[in-house]
Amino acid sequence: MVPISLFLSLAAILFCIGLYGVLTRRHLVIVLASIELMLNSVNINLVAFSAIGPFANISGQVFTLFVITVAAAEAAVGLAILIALYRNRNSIDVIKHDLLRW
Amino acid sequence: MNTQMIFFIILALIAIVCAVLIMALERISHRVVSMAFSFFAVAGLYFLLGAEFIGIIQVMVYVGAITILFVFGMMMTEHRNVGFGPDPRKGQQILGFLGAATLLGVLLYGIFSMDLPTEQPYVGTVEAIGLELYGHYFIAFLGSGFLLTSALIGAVVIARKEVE
Amino acid sequence: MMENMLTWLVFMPLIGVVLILMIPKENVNVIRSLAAIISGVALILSLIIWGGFERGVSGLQYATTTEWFNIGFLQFNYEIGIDGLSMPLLVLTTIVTTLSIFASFSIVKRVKEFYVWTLVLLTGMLGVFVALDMFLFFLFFELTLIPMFFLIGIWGGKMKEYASFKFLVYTGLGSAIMFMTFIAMFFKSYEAMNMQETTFSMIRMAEIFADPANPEVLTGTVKGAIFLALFVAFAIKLPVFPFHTWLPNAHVEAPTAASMILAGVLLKMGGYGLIRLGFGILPDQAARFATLIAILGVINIIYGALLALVQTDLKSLVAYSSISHMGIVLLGIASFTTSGMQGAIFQLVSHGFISALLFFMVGAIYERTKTRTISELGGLSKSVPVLAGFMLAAAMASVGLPGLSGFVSELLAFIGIFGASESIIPAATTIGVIAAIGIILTAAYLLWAMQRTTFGPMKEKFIGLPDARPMEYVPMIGLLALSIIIGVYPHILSDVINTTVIDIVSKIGG
Amino acid sequence: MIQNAWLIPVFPLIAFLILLFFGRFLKEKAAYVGIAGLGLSFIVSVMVLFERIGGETYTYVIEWITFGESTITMGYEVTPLNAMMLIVVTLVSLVVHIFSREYMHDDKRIHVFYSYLGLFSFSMLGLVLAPNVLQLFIFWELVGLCSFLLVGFWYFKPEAAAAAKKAFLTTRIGDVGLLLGLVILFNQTGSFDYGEIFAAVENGLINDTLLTAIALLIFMGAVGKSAQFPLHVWLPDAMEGPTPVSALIHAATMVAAGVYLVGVMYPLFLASPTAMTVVAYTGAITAFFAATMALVMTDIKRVLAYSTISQLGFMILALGTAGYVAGLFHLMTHAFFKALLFLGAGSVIYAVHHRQDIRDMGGLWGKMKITAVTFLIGSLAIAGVFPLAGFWSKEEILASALLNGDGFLFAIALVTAFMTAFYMFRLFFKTFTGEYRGGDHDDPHANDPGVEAQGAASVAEADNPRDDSVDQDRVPPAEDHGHHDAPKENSGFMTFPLIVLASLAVVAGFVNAPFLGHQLEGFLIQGLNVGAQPHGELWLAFLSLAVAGGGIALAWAMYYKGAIAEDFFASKAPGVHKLLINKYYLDEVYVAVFVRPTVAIGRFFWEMDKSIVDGIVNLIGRSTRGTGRSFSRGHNGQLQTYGLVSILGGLVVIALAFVIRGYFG
Repeated sequence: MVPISLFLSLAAILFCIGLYGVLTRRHLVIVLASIELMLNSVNINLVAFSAIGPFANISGQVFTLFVITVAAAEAAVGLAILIALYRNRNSIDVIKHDLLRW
Repeated sequence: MNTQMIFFIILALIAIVCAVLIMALERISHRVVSMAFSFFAVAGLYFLLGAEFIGIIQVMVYVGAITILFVFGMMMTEHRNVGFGPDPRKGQQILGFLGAATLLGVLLYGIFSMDLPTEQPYVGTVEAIGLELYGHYFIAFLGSGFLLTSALIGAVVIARKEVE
Repeated sequence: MMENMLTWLVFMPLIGVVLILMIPKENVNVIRSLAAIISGVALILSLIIWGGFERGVSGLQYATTTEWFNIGFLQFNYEIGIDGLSMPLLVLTTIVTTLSIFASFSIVKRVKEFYVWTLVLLTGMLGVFVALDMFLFFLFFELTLIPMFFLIGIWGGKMKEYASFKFLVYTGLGSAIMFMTFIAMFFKSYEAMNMQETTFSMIRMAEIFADPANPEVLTGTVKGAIFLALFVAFAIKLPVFPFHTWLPNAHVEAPTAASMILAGVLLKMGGYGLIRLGFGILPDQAARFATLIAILGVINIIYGALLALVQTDLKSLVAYSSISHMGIVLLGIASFTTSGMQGAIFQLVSHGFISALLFFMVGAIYERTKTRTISELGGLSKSVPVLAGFMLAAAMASVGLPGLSGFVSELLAFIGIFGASESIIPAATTIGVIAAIGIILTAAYLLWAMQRTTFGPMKEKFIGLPDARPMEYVPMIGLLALSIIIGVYPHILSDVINTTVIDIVSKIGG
Repeated sequence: MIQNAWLIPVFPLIAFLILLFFGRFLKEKAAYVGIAGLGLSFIVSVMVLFERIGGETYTYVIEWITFGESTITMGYEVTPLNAMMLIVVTLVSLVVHIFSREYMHDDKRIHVFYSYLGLFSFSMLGLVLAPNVLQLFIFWELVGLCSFLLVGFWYFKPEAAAAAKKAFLTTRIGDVGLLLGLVILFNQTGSFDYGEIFAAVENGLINDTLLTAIALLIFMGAVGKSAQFPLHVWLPDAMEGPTPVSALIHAATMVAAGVYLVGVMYPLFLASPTAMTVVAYTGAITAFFAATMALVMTDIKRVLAYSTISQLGFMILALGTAGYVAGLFHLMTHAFFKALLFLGAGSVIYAVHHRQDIRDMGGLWGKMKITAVTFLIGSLAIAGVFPLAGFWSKEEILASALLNGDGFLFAIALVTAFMTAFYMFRLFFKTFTGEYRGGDHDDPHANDPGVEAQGAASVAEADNPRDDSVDQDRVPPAEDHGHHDAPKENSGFMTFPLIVLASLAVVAGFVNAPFLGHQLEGFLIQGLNVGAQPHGELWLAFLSLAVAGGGIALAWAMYYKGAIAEDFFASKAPGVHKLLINKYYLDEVYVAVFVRPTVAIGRFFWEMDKSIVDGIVNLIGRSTRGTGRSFSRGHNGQLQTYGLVSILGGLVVIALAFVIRGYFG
């Protein structure tokens, strides 16, 4: 029997790798991929708690489904934006997109 | 050290290594492939936890749909360019790493300092999921349906070439 | 109708704003005449109020109180009314605004907006003078800020952005201080009444501060701090040295009509607030700080005059002269005598007319000669005799020539300061004598300016300039005539003011 | 009619208003409007005077302003003194109006000129009729305004503009003193009314120090207005105005207002011996200094201006030495003969085509008989020759100076009387006798600094501006009455006033002649407590005559006979001469001591205002904006940086939770 803390640790590691990617990668596709990774780590948590958590029940799995749905939608819209952005500004380097500047 | 543990370690290593490779590999296409493997490993973990339905969904959506989407996204943009040259934001890299590492430390500390009793795995059947989904979470289910629809239309509208 | 007269007067300009907004912006002449009509109606209303104002009666007139809204235990009332202090200022406001609308007919840029802002400003100014609820007072006070900001910022001169922002931020700071003080007063009075009563009413507040149920709360320190904060808030508006530096910028950059309103009415709100709130609610503290106020008044007089003496720009000379003249107001109110207080109110009114006229003249001359630099002007008596004549008359009024309104206020203020009781201002005579030097300096800078602008040989480039247009006669004659009327027969003003002045002064047994 | 005394100032006011609004359509006819207004005023004044001689003081007032319990009233009052003044003012003003009809007729702005004259007459008469000292002050300032306007009438001449400003400013200094005096007085007595003030003074309600201070402050006003030392500097410059104005305002009426003020406030002055002494010495010093400067001036109007200052000094001296009637008597006689002299000068100036330098004149006796004779009468009157007006009044002044017991004052008065006779006849001889020196228009003194003294070599800096400039408004004289024409007598408009004034200069003295029983004195002091009036003995009259005769004789010897060289004194004491020509350098001293430092202080404050006061304001603004800008540097638009910052911030929060609350452990 694998203890739940290992699942949680794995999720934490994946989450932090994803976070690191979001914060430092310059390729917009990779940034999006990192976000998916982070969502995934959340899913691991949900499923782990649903299966072997202190109050294990089915809700965690249902929520995982929702998260996956959202992730799919997010990936679709995100990539669409990415393509539009690339068409307009001819780059997908994060550094070059700083329109939020003051 | 039972079988489950061995499987867990193998799958976890695959997931972590592939995740690291997403960050570390040079070619963008390699990275996407690495991402697919990472997702695949996670699906394996779901099976390990007895959540077969979620595992299958994970394989279908992540490994199948989303990865394909990424490949399209990659192909329609700068997939030939390997890198953007040296990063001008040295501090960003270091601080990003430090921040993520510290967070990881905090999380691990939190996880291992928690007292979580390990119980018999609860096996969630598809039936149970179906009952919850179409019962208690029905509104949320409808909502996610709307979300997907609008995301579909939205993605089309956004990505479409602007015509005069 | 009669009892709601003040409300009609205050919100009439807003009706005008709505009407103007409905007119397409191309119809500039319709907009101009509509604005003139609206302000004219406001003027007539204010004159009816003036006529119906009972002389010799103490207390408020035309007073109305209605519940407005409440938040928890905070009760906000719509409480308005006038007395001898606000009555003249109300008429001053409508007159100066009406005449400045006439003076602004030459504006061609964004006409519609200009009159919308001017009318909003009119509502704000009128509201300040009638509001008796502190919250309402603050709202109207703020309402004057924004239109003036746009008037300077859009229709101003070269440095309009700097000037308008400085105006907004600086006087906005004053408003912020005022607001904080109001809140402090509110809670202190709440506490002083043993948490039994909440009020924003100035009248009630004065009663509470004079006779609190729990005197421990309102110690000298607390009241002193409140008074000083109020003083600073209004000193910025008046303006008092060293808070005056926004004024020259704002005046120099503002368009003529805005300068007229700014000098004619907006500055008066500072003096009015000081008397109404500072002296009305905290007379004992006002007496305590009377020496400080008198000294600041003298500094204002001398400092403003000295600075005016060395100005090279005619408009900034007039602006600094405003600072100098506002010193008289401080001097008058600090004396705590009926004559001094009345002199201060006279000065508010009279300076309203005179400075508006001066700014109008400077504007009219600038419009023709395209310069305000004193050394570049000259011989205007020859090229534009009518304008030069009115300019000279305005300067003389500003100098304080008897027969014009400025003299009456100076005389009363000086009688006041020399008659001030020893216990209130210890060295009143010295202060008065130093202030008198200001009169000489005033004559010096204005005559010097007149000598260099209207007198002297005619400059070649000014030959053939058009003299006053018919429309320009309206503000010129109107303002000068009012100054003469008040100067020749001040009784028409003093019988309105006197009772209120006696009330204010009697509060400290003076 | 005495109830209708208010009509007297109103007629000129109406004339002023008519000319103000319709003047430009009337052109030259404007003169008749003014003359008519003044004529009516004069008639009413005469009637009022006659009624007053046998009647009572009449007062009418209305409420002017109320503050607290105090009320200030305004109205009019006819007392003996102002009944006399009414006659003087309306008469002189009337003749000046008539004179100006001719003198100003080639000026395009003649209607403006007449409207100013009307306003002036109104103000001066209002001043005279004032029932209280505040109203007096109000009109006092208004006459100052008119003086300013009229001195600056030819405003396009820079000198005129400067002179107008100087006149207004200098008198303003005195006026501020006066205003302060009045304000303090009001606070002491609670009223501006003469009666109440004097009652308070008599009852000792005001302590002595304050009383002296008040008297001196009020006297400051008189010093400014009556051009007494040290505020006399404006009057000579005021000669830039048209000559009739000089005659009316700067000789006969307005400048006498200072003397009149001391006269109406006399009980106050009498109550303070210190103030009286100051008054007497100021008068004496002024009389002497002004006379010394009159000795060397070459501009005909400036000689007369200094003479006016000197004579006003005499009046002040008389008042300061308890000679109430003497001073006011001299005020009246002086008004007549000085107006005569100025108008005579005007007539001469007009005849010699607007030149004023007496070195360009000469030999006019034969050419303009009426002017010359009347001018001679005026000169004799001012010199104090029996039986002309000046003799009687000057003798009384000498008497009051002598009987006051201060030998110094008497000596100064005598010396000044001598100088008066000398400079007047120097002027007379230089102008009317000898050869005409102004025939060729090429200015014979073009390169001369404008000073008579050939002996004094270094007078280049002397400012004695000669004004040959042709006014812009003025049709060049050549076109109207022939520029190169020899001087000739002017028309009746100009000679009639001269004759009227000359006859008055002859007879006016008799109203207070001792052998007729001091009629004026009896009239003026009724109902007033001004002490016994000093009267000289017969020897004093002879002494006075001798002094006058001596002065005339010396002038005759120097400028007519040539027995003594004209530059005799100048060459003997060039330093003194230079000092006199430059008016004791007072103007320069004032500029250096008052004007420059004030402007310098103003500059300093301005710099301070810009750098420190406004600097602090801008510094606050700038530092706020700088802080904001430095923070906004972090907002570089990089989404990843924002994310990083929020992660780090979250970590900091967690760290704080660890440290402070000890969570997770």
